[in-house]
Amino acid sequence: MGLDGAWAVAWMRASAAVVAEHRVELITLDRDIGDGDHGENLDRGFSAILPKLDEQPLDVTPADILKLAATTLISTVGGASGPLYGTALLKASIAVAGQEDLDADAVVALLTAARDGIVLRGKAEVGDKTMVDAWTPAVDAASAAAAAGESPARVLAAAADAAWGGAAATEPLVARKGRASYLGERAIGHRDPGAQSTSYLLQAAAAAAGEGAA
Amino acid sequence: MGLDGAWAVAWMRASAAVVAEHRVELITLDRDIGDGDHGENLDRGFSAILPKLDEQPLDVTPADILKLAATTLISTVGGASGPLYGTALLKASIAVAGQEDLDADAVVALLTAARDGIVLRGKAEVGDKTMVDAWTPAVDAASAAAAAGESPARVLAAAADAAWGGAAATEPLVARKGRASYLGERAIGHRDPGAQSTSYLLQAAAAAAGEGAA
Amino acid sequence: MKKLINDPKDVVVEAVAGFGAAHPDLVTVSLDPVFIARADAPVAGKVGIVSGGGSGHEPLHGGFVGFGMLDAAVPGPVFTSPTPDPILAATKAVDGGAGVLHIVKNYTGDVLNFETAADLALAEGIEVRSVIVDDDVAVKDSLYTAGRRGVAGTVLVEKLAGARAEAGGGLDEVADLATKVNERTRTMGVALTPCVVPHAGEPSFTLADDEIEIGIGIHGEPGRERIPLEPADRIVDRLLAAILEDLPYAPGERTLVLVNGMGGTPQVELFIVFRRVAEALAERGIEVARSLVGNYTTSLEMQGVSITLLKLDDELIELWDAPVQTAALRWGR
Amino acid sequence: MKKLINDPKDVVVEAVAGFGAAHPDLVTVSLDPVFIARADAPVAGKVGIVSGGGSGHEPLHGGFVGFGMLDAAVPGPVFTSPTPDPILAATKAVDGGAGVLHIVKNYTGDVLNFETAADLALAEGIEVRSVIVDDDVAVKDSLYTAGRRGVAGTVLVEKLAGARAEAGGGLDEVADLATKVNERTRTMGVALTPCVVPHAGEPSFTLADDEIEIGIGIHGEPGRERIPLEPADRIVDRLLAAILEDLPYAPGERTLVLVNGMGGTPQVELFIVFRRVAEALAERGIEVARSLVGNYTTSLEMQGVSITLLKLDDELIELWDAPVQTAALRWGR
Ligand SMILES: Nc1ncnc2c1ncn2[C@@H]1O[C@H](COP(=O)(O)OP(=O)(O)O)[C@@H](O)[C@H]1O
Ligand SMILES: Nc1ncnc2c1ncn2[C@@H]1O[C@H](COP(=O)(O)OP(=O)(O)O)[C@@H](O)[C@H]1O
Ligand SMILES: [Mg+2]
Ligand SMILES: [Mg+2]
Ligand SMILES: [Mg+2]
Ligand SMILES: [Mg+2]
Repeated sequence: MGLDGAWAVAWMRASAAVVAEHRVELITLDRDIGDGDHGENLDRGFSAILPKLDEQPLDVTPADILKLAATTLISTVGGASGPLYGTALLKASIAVAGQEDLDADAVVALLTAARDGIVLRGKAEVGDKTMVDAWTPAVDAASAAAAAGESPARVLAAAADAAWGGAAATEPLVARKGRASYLGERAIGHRDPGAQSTSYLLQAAAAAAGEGAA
Repeated sequence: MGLDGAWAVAWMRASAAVVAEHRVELITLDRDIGDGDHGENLDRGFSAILPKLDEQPLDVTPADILKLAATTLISTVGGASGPLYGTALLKASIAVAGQEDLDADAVVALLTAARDGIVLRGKAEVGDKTMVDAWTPAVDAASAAAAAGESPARVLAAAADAAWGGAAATEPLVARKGRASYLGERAIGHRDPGAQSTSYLLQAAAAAAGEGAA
Repeated sequence: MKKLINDPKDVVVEAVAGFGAAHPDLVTVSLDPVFIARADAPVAGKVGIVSGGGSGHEPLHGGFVGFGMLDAAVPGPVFTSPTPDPILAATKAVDGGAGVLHIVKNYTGDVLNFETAADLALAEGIEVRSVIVDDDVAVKDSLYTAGRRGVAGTVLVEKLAGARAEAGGGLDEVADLATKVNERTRTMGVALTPCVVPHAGEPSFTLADDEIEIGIGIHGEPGRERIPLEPADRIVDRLLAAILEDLPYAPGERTLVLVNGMGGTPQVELFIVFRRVAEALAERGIEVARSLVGNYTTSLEMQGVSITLLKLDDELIELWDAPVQTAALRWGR
Repeated sequence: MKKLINDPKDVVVEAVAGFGAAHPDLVTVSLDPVFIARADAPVAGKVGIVSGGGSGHEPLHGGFVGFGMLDAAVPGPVFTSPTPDPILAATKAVDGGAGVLHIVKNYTGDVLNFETAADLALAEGIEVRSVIVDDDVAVKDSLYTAGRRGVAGTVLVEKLAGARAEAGGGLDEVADLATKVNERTRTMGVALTPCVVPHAGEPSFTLADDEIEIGIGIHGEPGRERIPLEPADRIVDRLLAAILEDLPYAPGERTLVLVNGMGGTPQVELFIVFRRVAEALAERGIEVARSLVGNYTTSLEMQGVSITLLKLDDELIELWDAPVQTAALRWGR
């Protein structure tokens, strides 16, 4: 059974919930090595998505929801994470355009397109201590899970787990992109807020598909 | 034996010492019901008098020293206390002009002229919670002591004691002059810094004459 | 206490030296005695205008020295009135033969020291008139007290008297105009945080994390009452009520609004305050004909704001719009 | 946290509304989407100049909207870049047919959001060029990093590009001038205290009572290193050394000095700092040809200062002296 428009709606709802729940944590992480607004930015953006979800037709596709979320994030979040997450979801939407049910390969395509969108805009590489450090292991884990014949839900769960590991792995790094790059060595020991929020958003995706608790 | 120029010099030296010693206390009193600079203002003024005392001829009169102190205070203290103490010493100087040795009556005249100078400039009455509340009982006590035939030194000691009582008596008052007047009822419970410094200056005068410890 | 200073005793002299170096086209500074004068002082035939007082209120007064405003400013030590000597020196430096106006904020120290300086100037043949500014409605006025304080309204008196003098007004005319402005000006302030005088090294008072001081002065002296923090709009309404009770306006009357930052207030907050002032005055039918929002009369790093209303007429509007060229206020040239 | 605000979510909209009400002669404001435009925008035939970024840096950018400087400012939430929508709306509002220059401080968020807005504007037929300001020497630059931050030097870029546009310069000419100014501008700052973002309610970082943060940014982000408090002159020497190491001056070269307050710094301290800057530059034979001292690019109530040097030439001096009429910078008219 693939993931349909209802899943996408549930993902966005779960994302709004998980962001609201971890708002202060994300602010605190960002205060340590950035400017302390990451949780506020995402909370503003996902809160703006919520009311729009109620107005969706029953036959909405995942691509429709992803595009709606993308444009809403772009026009409400601001900062670095707004255009990055916005572009990610826009590219993801294009990658699964027209599909009503996403199978495991489609989920991998969605995640890959999202990650590539972030890299296109932000030009960060793995190891630069950004959200890319969560997205890239997530994409790799998702590919492996799909190749192993896992269900779309399990593919997302694998992605979420890998993202969490990727976020944790940002802690010892010096940052080369984003505000944390201004800190030099002083960024060492702190987790990147965007990598952390990425792992929450992927947890939300898996939970919306029935895997794991967001 | 009356009080000569050497006494006046000693008075000013003792004043500088006592003001420096109580600088922080006077600042704190002034912070409570004023702007927190009274100790700093007087310390600046009396410190400026000190080097000038070294240059005085041996036959200097009390009036000379008082005038020197007055003009120095006027040109270095600023604030309310600068012109008030400056005028006080200027008028005191005029009251004992030409005298080489001050007897008890001369001391009373000196103190009375000083107090009148303050009232002339500041227009405060007893009970307004200002330095006048220390000066007026001091003048009264000095008169009584002189009338009772006390020595000039004892006259000063009586004045200093009465000034101390007058300063303490400002605590329950609402202020009608100076910065403390802005506080209304909230000035109650605080001692007036200028009344307190007056009692220190008169203690210095008595100590310079050999009475009491400044 | 953390401050960008060297020796606390050198704060005023070094700041004045820096001010002179930053504005050589506008002012010349004297460091002993300390005063700031217009670069082209004395202006022959023009009434000279001198103001001054304790330092720590910048840009008051030095920032207002220049064409169309002050001829000289005399900064005392931080929060302490200057002594007569520099006031006299400044008065002599700007006397262009038409006499000199002293604009003095109503504090015992300022009044007494300017009084002595005026006497000394007179003795040297310079005609001096003094106008005392006492715009602060926080303090109850009475014949038997020190009276009200001079606070942010001083800026308006200096601007308008300066314009009248620049336009060729005689000494009495300029002094009378200053008196008129003072009579039509009312101010009320609030502090969120205290300030620290450099030589004292300790806050002037302490406020709890949720307390504000209503009716604050500009020297870190405590205010009229201490209340819990409220939303900005409610605080504004309180301050305005005190002002309008003291000097009522009829609907249709015009006012100049000065929203003055105490030094450490972020600019967004000043405009949030101004927004409500404009709204509340509109509700009462009072026309905001002119306005000024910014740090003009400060108390070092204090956070807070004061609101000043000046009741305008055609004459005052014309003088307000007249060109002014100073470090802190400039338009028309 | 004590602030003169109502709902933290309304800070920017209310402040912009207040700013518009205070300066109706200079600007018109849009509240949805939020931007501030010149009252006479669009100016036909003139290159439009738009800048923007997170709020909390006032007067940057709204205070610089007006004749001879910006055509529009786009304030985002406090310390957060605006989204593309208001940037696009402002770009359209000020397009007088000669194209629009975006002046963007070098932060990932600002760059990305302005980039998207520029793409959208292009799609609507408006020619846009963008210049990225990155004057902060505190951050080590490299091809592989986010690069340097744009800080107080932005004011100089805005003033000089604005003068070039007002004088009739074409889009490329104005953009090239902005690039030139940026290349000749270097800034280094220090913080004594942190600031509190309204929606966060907590200080951006904490400093001990005797610590200062060298190389501070303008968003309350931590700086380069933390050192014990020193006398002002020594701090100035540190900041200047970093600047001059990065862009050396030969004796006789001319500079514009901007001593910028971070918001909560008393004005006396800014002039104490300027005094030492002028002295230290004189020691090196560098001529301070122009200067500006005040709060121009702030971080809310942060106490601290930044020093900016712009290497001048005749062209830049002429553009600097050209008339400007904005809320925060005004001369010549
Ligand atoms: N160039 C980039 N590429 C990828 N991610 C980035 C880049 N720059 C910043 N980020 C991510 O954005 C996060 C910060 O987002 P946020 O705090 O919302 O924006 P801002 O930095 O503008 O305040 C960082 O933790 C990092 O993960
Ligand atoms: N009108 C007045 N008459 C007499 N004494 C006064 C008057 N005004 C103020 N004082 C005295 O001056 C003292 C304050 O002096 P000081 O703090 O040095 O000056 P300032 O008030 O200008 O800061 C008060 O405590 C009070 O005793
Ligand atoms: Mg951030
Ligand atoms: Mg005092
Ligand atoms: Mg004082
Ligand atoms: Mg941000």
